[in-house]
Amino acid sequence: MVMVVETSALLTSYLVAMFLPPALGMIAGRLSSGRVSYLLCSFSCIVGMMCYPVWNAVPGFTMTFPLGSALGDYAVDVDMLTSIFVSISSLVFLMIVVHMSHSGHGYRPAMASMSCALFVSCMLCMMADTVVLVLVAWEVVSLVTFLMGDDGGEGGHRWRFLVITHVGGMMLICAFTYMWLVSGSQYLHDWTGLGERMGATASIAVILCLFIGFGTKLGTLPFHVWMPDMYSGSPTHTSALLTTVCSNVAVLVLFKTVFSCVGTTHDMVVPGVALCILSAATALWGAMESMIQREPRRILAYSSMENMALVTMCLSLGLVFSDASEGLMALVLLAGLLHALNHSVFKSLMMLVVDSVEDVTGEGSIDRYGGIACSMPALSAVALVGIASLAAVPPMNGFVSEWLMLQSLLGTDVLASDMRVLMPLLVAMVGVCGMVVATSYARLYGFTFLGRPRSPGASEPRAQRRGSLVPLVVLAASCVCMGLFATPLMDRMSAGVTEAAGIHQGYTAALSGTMDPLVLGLMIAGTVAVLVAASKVVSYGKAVDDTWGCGGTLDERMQYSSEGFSQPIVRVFHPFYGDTSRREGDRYSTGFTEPFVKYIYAPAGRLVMVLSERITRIQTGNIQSYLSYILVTLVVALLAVRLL
Amino acid sequence: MIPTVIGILQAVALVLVAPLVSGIVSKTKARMQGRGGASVLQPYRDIRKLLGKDSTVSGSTSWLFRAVPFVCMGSMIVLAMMTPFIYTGTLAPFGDLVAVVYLFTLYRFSMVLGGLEGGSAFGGMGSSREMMMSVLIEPALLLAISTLAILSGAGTDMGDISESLSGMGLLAVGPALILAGASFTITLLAENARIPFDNPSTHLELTMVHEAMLLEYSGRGLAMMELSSMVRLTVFMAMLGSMFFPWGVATTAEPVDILVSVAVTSAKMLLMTVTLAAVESVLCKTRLFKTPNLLTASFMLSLMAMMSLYIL
Amino acid sequence: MNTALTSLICAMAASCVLCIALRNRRCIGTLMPVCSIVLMVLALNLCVPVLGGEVIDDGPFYMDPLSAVFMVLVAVVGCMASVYSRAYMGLENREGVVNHRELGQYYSLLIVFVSVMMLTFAARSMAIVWLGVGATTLVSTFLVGFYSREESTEAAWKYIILCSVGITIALAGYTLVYASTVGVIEHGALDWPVLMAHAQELDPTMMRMAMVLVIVGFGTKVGFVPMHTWLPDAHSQAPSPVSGLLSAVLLNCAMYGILRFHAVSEITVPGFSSTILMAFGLVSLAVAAFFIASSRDLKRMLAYSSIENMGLIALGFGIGTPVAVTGAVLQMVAHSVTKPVLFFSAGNIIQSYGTRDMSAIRGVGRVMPGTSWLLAAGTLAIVGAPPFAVFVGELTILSGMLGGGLVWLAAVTVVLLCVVFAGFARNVFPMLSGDPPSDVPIDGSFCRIAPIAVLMALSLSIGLFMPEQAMEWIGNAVGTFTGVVG
Amino acid sequence: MENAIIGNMIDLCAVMMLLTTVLAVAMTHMKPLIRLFSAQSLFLAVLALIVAYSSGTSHIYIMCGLTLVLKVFVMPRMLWYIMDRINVGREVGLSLGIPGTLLASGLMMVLSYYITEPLLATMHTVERNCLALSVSILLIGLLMMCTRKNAITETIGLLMMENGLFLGAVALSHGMPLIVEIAAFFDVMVAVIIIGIFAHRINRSFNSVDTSFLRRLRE
Repeated sequence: MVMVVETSALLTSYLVAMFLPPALGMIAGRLSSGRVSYLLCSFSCIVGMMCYPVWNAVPGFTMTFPLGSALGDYAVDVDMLTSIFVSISSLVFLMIVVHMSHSGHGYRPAMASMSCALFVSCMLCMMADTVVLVLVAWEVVSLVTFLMGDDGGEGGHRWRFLVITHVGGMMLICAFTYMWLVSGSQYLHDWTGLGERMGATASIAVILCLFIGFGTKLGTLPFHVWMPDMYSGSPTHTSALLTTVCSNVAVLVLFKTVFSCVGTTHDMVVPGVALCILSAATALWGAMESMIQREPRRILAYSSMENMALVTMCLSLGLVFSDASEGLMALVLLAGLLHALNHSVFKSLMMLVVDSVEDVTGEGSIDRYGGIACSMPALSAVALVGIASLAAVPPMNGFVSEWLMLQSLLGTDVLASDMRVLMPLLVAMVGVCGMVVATSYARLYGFTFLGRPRSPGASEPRAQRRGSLVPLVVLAASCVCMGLFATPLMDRMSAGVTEAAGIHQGYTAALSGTMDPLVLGLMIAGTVAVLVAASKVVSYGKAVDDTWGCGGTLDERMQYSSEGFSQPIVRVFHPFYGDTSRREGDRYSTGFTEPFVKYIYAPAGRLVMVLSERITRIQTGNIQSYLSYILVTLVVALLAVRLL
Repeated sequence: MIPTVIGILQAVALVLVAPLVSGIVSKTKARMQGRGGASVLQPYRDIRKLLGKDSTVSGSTSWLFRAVPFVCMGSMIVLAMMTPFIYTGTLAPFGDLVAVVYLFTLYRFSMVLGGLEGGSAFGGMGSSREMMMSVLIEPALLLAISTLAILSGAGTDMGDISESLSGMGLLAVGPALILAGASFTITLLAENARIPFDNPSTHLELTMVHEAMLLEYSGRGLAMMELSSMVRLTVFMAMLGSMFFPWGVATTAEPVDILVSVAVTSAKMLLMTVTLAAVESVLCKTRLFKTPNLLTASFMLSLMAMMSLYIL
Repeated sequence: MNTALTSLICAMAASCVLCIALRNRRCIGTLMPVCSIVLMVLALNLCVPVLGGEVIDDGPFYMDPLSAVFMVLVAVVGCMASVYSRAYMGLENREGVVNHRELGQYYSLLIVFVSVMMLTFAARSMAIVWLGVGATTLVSTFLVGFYSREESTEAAWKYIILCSVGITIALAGYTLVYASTVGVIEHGALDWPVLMAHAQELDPTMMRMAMVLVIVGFGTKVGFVPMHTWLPDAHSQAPSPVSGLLSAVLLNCAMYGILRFHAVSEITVPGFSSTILMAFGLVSLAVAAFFIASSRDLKRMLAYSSIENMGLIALGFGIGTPVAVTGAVLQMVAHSVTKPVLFFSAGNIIQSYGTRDMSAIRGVGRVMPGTSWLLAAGTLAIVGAPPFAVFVGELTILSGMLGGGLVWLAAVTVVLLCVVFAGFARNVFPMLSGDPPSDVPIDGSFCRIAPIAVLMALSLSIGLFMPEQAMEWIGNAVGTFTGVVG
Repeated sequence: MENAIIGNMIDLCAVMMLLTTVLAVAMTHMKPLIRLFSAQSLFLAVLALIVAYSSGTSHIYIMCGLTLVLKVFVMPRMLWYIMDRINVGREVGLSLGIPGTLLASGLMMVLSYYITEPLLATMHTVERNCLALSVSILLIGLLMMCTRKNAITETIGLLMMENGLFLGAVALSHGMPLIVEIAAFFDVMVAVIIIGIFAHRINRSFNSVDTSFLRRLRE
């Protein structure tokens, strides 16, 4: 009894420590120009990072809040997987907030209080145990990111984001409401295996709604169009939070609802394959698009789209495998969730790097950077870690999750033969995507940090604020650590996955290869270290000279341009990209318009407007016609009553 | 203990034999062109010479430029440890075929970044073309090796695949293996910047890919870059010889087996080297934008290999 | 007689008389809001026990939880509108748009308007309800046509003609209902409790026709498409406090008239009037969604949004399951609380910018940050984004649809709600950002913001935290409705 | 016998009301239109008197008196007064020609009979006719409002609708409760006054009471 009291007291104080400071921070936005809010938010982030240990220490991490809403209670229920997600997301959040408070943009009170709000809503959404909390928290995440996207401009990108995520939100509302009705309980923990009660058709519909609903936030085709504009139009920290923490929320809740609530009692192969193809197409699209963007944040936006598509691909493969092999299902789900976590770490690192670069140079296009590695070696080093993780180069963390993904794809001989055909295609897709994004990241890094400075801003970068490198270093270290010590992390997550999805086998059952990321990483590092050490032993002369310029002198305009860099791939894949040449006056350049905007969104918008104009004509302004509407309605209604 | 020693020895052997392979290719090519050619040991001499020289670096480069050769060399050495060459018991329980493919990515990635360092048009051009080709090479490579993994049914460990395939005997020879082998051969040429994809012996800006990225390196850096690319060629050959056609490779650490394996592997390597030289002499370098045709063919071959495995 | 009721009615009479008598004094600007606050307090005093389940059946008065919900809304929104009027009209007066005499007229009309609406909900006889609805039209016509501009005269004209026709048609419905009670009910044939008690015995054929007339008639006043045509004109031309009041509570008045008969007719002819309500609801929702998307005039857009919300409410009542009806009541409460936020903040903006054309308004966030935040929050609230009140209503109505097996209806509704969202987002958000014109006066007086903020806070708290008690009240209101229907 | 006579007389009055309505639709000038409205109201009053006499319901007498005073005398005077004040043209302002409107009115009548047919099973002949006539007057009144542009004409249309409604009320159920009737009268009175005020305003603004000028608010 005493134990129970203590447990609940611990939980209460933990949750209070997690949510009260940011709640105060929301209000205290203007105090000391936001510093107070930042501090409070950082404190809670640290508390949030301890979620996993607390979960370990406390059996049954559940709590119902004393306040209820019209639709039911607010309650949280943290399982193992959730606690891991909360911990890592909190870490990422903390780093972004710390960087935000140190960034050159100075303290922005509104941003401070809104990041508090975002923290609260993201964490609540991950931990939520009741329908209303999930939905409210989820939509508040959208709203807050929408507000944080304000960069003082016209804000077209923001409302596009808001509308698209609202469409997704509506789908989620429908799905959750339906499940609520079927289950008769507002508590998500009562929903386990709800699919059995819902029937096959309803389950499939709900799963599709969930995937597409969360997919709007993750950039699933064709709902990705807000991403590049939002990421490039908003303050970088907003984009960073959006692509990391918010995506984590989406992935986790999607996973929990699909695999824990709906479950896979019915045959999910067909919807799984459909979603898988959609995700694969999204991944390819994102990879290809990121190749030809010029703004670093757009590159990262499309890369987020690609990464998140890989995650949703894994989750949908989880559906496909659900019948055939539990081990494989555990493996592929683990791959997806781990990739989401890894992505949040390296993508936040890259976003912060981009912010720092933009900050010190005052430029916003990779064609105007260059040579920053010389002037800021430390920044370039952490950036390299981030880029390497993004490109899934061993021994970084990105590699581990891609390795798991490929492992799961290679173990697919358990499937029925007609589904097996899909797998080579997916392997090929992962390979192509991986290389295209690697090209894209090489381009991003190369043109940002290497070569000669291409603009005055890049040649004389401003000094960075003191301390702003710290979060970058921490994140870079996390990238390396999560890569090296992936096995323990995988084991814990796998326990969480199997627990949540009701799988009886661990991922190791399906793992056909032997690989130890730690040893591999150490081998690489060791070999390189030995080589370096060996070269130090025998010293030799070094001279510094100009780059060979075929006899002339080179200036910065003679470097390869970023457009030129991607040109060969654009030419090879020209049917995909279409005509990219643009002519402005007597200058030619390359440009790209989103075909989804051109062929889907714009016509849909026009259709609505045309319909609106047609309908608007009934408002003629003439009272006689208004009266005749009443007359006609009355007569028609009376006649209908008479006839029916 | 003994297997580990043999594993280390075969990795060392692989690295050491790499210049020789290059030398033999050059010599054979020269003979085919009716020239005497340099000695087969010339690459060793080149590397020794380069290692002893001072290096000159461009003023516009950063620390990364100097780090790249080490990373390239390091990744190739690690790769050498993972490749079954003479003996299937590699040092690679820490890595598998996926890791191999991604190690190639690491190598290429760092080389490309090194190429972008100099700030001249050449480096960028080389990097750009390299990436263009790799977009098609890499998936083909992944698929080809994956086909082997599935064909052998021995998981994704390179040594196990090799061992299992050699144990299967002629049963393993089927459409999947042939198609995957063909694909891998094309990949080998493309990956190692051989004709018809690239000309390793030219410095003409319109034709070169790989060399353009190395243009700014000198001295010790260049030595490591050259050596690592030689190792890469040898690793590919070793993979082709010991994984796609693994018969004769030692599956146990018995001295007899090892000796037999050394002999067989040497013969295989020699055959492949001469064939490579012959191919390079017969074919000519294609236009850059023609290369995707062949690369796509390789990609399709490997895809078909994997498909045939699933369907048949 | 119930003391709370008596005191409320006395207070109403007193404040009306007082305001009319003192209309030319300067103090009217303070007096009227004070009166409305007193009325609100008394109304709450009356309604809280009623919401708790106590039914007042007292001579000509009858109040059950359903009417109490309506009355509370009138009281609260009316009070806020009066307080806001003080700021709004004060500014109009200072700028010379209205003179003192008109100001006095405005306030006295406003208090009469609010009182009449309150009285309507306390009536026992449906005839009084009809009279109340008619009287609100008459009073509010002057408020709609308050600015003697050509457009406001036009709006007022359309308003009174169309609504008079509407209530005449409704009265025809009454005649039929009454005719069907001949021989069934001896006394008090149009009293709602009596009608409910005898609903089983009424003539179904007569009732069907009567319901058509009542729904079309009162529907004109509610703003069902295609009888809604007066609504955007009136809402856009009235002074903003009045627009808020019209949209938030006047439409409810007419809805109340329909609902009472709906409850009766659902017993007499089950499923008949609910079908009509659903049809009108869906059509209103659909058409209004497209109107919103293409609106250029800020207040007209808000007016169309009222039509859309009324459509949704009608859908909820039409579905008729307890969940759906709860949703409809919640939606009505939410709409009444949220819509004035929008109209009032629109009022601030329009006063400052001097235009209602949304494409001409830019940079509100810079010039009037308070209003801008409230408008943004109100916009999100009205389109049903959590955590605001409308979200709760919409979600409950949706779950009513899904629970009632009306999946296609739910799908169509969701699509239309998305169109509404997109329309609002497209129109409102550009106004808030950007560069404001140079000549916009920066005016942030307390009274201009405070009532809006109060309503917004109310909307937020309904959305986020609903005390058990309040939920029980809503449940009681629904119970008086579905208790007999289901 | 007596019942039959009374029934006939009620029928007659109702038909006369319809006739005046149809005639009103056919009018092109204001003066006869207002007279026709008076006549219609007069028939309503007579009908109410007969019903009151035959059924012995006392409050219908009150209604009869109110109709007589308000609708036969006061309202027409008021309309005259308004017309004088605002000095409108004497035309009713057609937006649909007389023949067209008449045809439409005929259609409305047919419709009314058709619509009310299911209700008739339980009724006497007199009531049957009155119900159908009441609905048709209602609809024709509305039709008149739809097709006439003059503000005053619209008002008359509204009043005629109201008359039709009272016809129904009196004939079907021997009147509504007194309070309803008084309320309705009151409402109509005030409505007409307010409409008058606004007609005046319209005239001031547009120098005409032709409502087709009121087309500024549209979208």
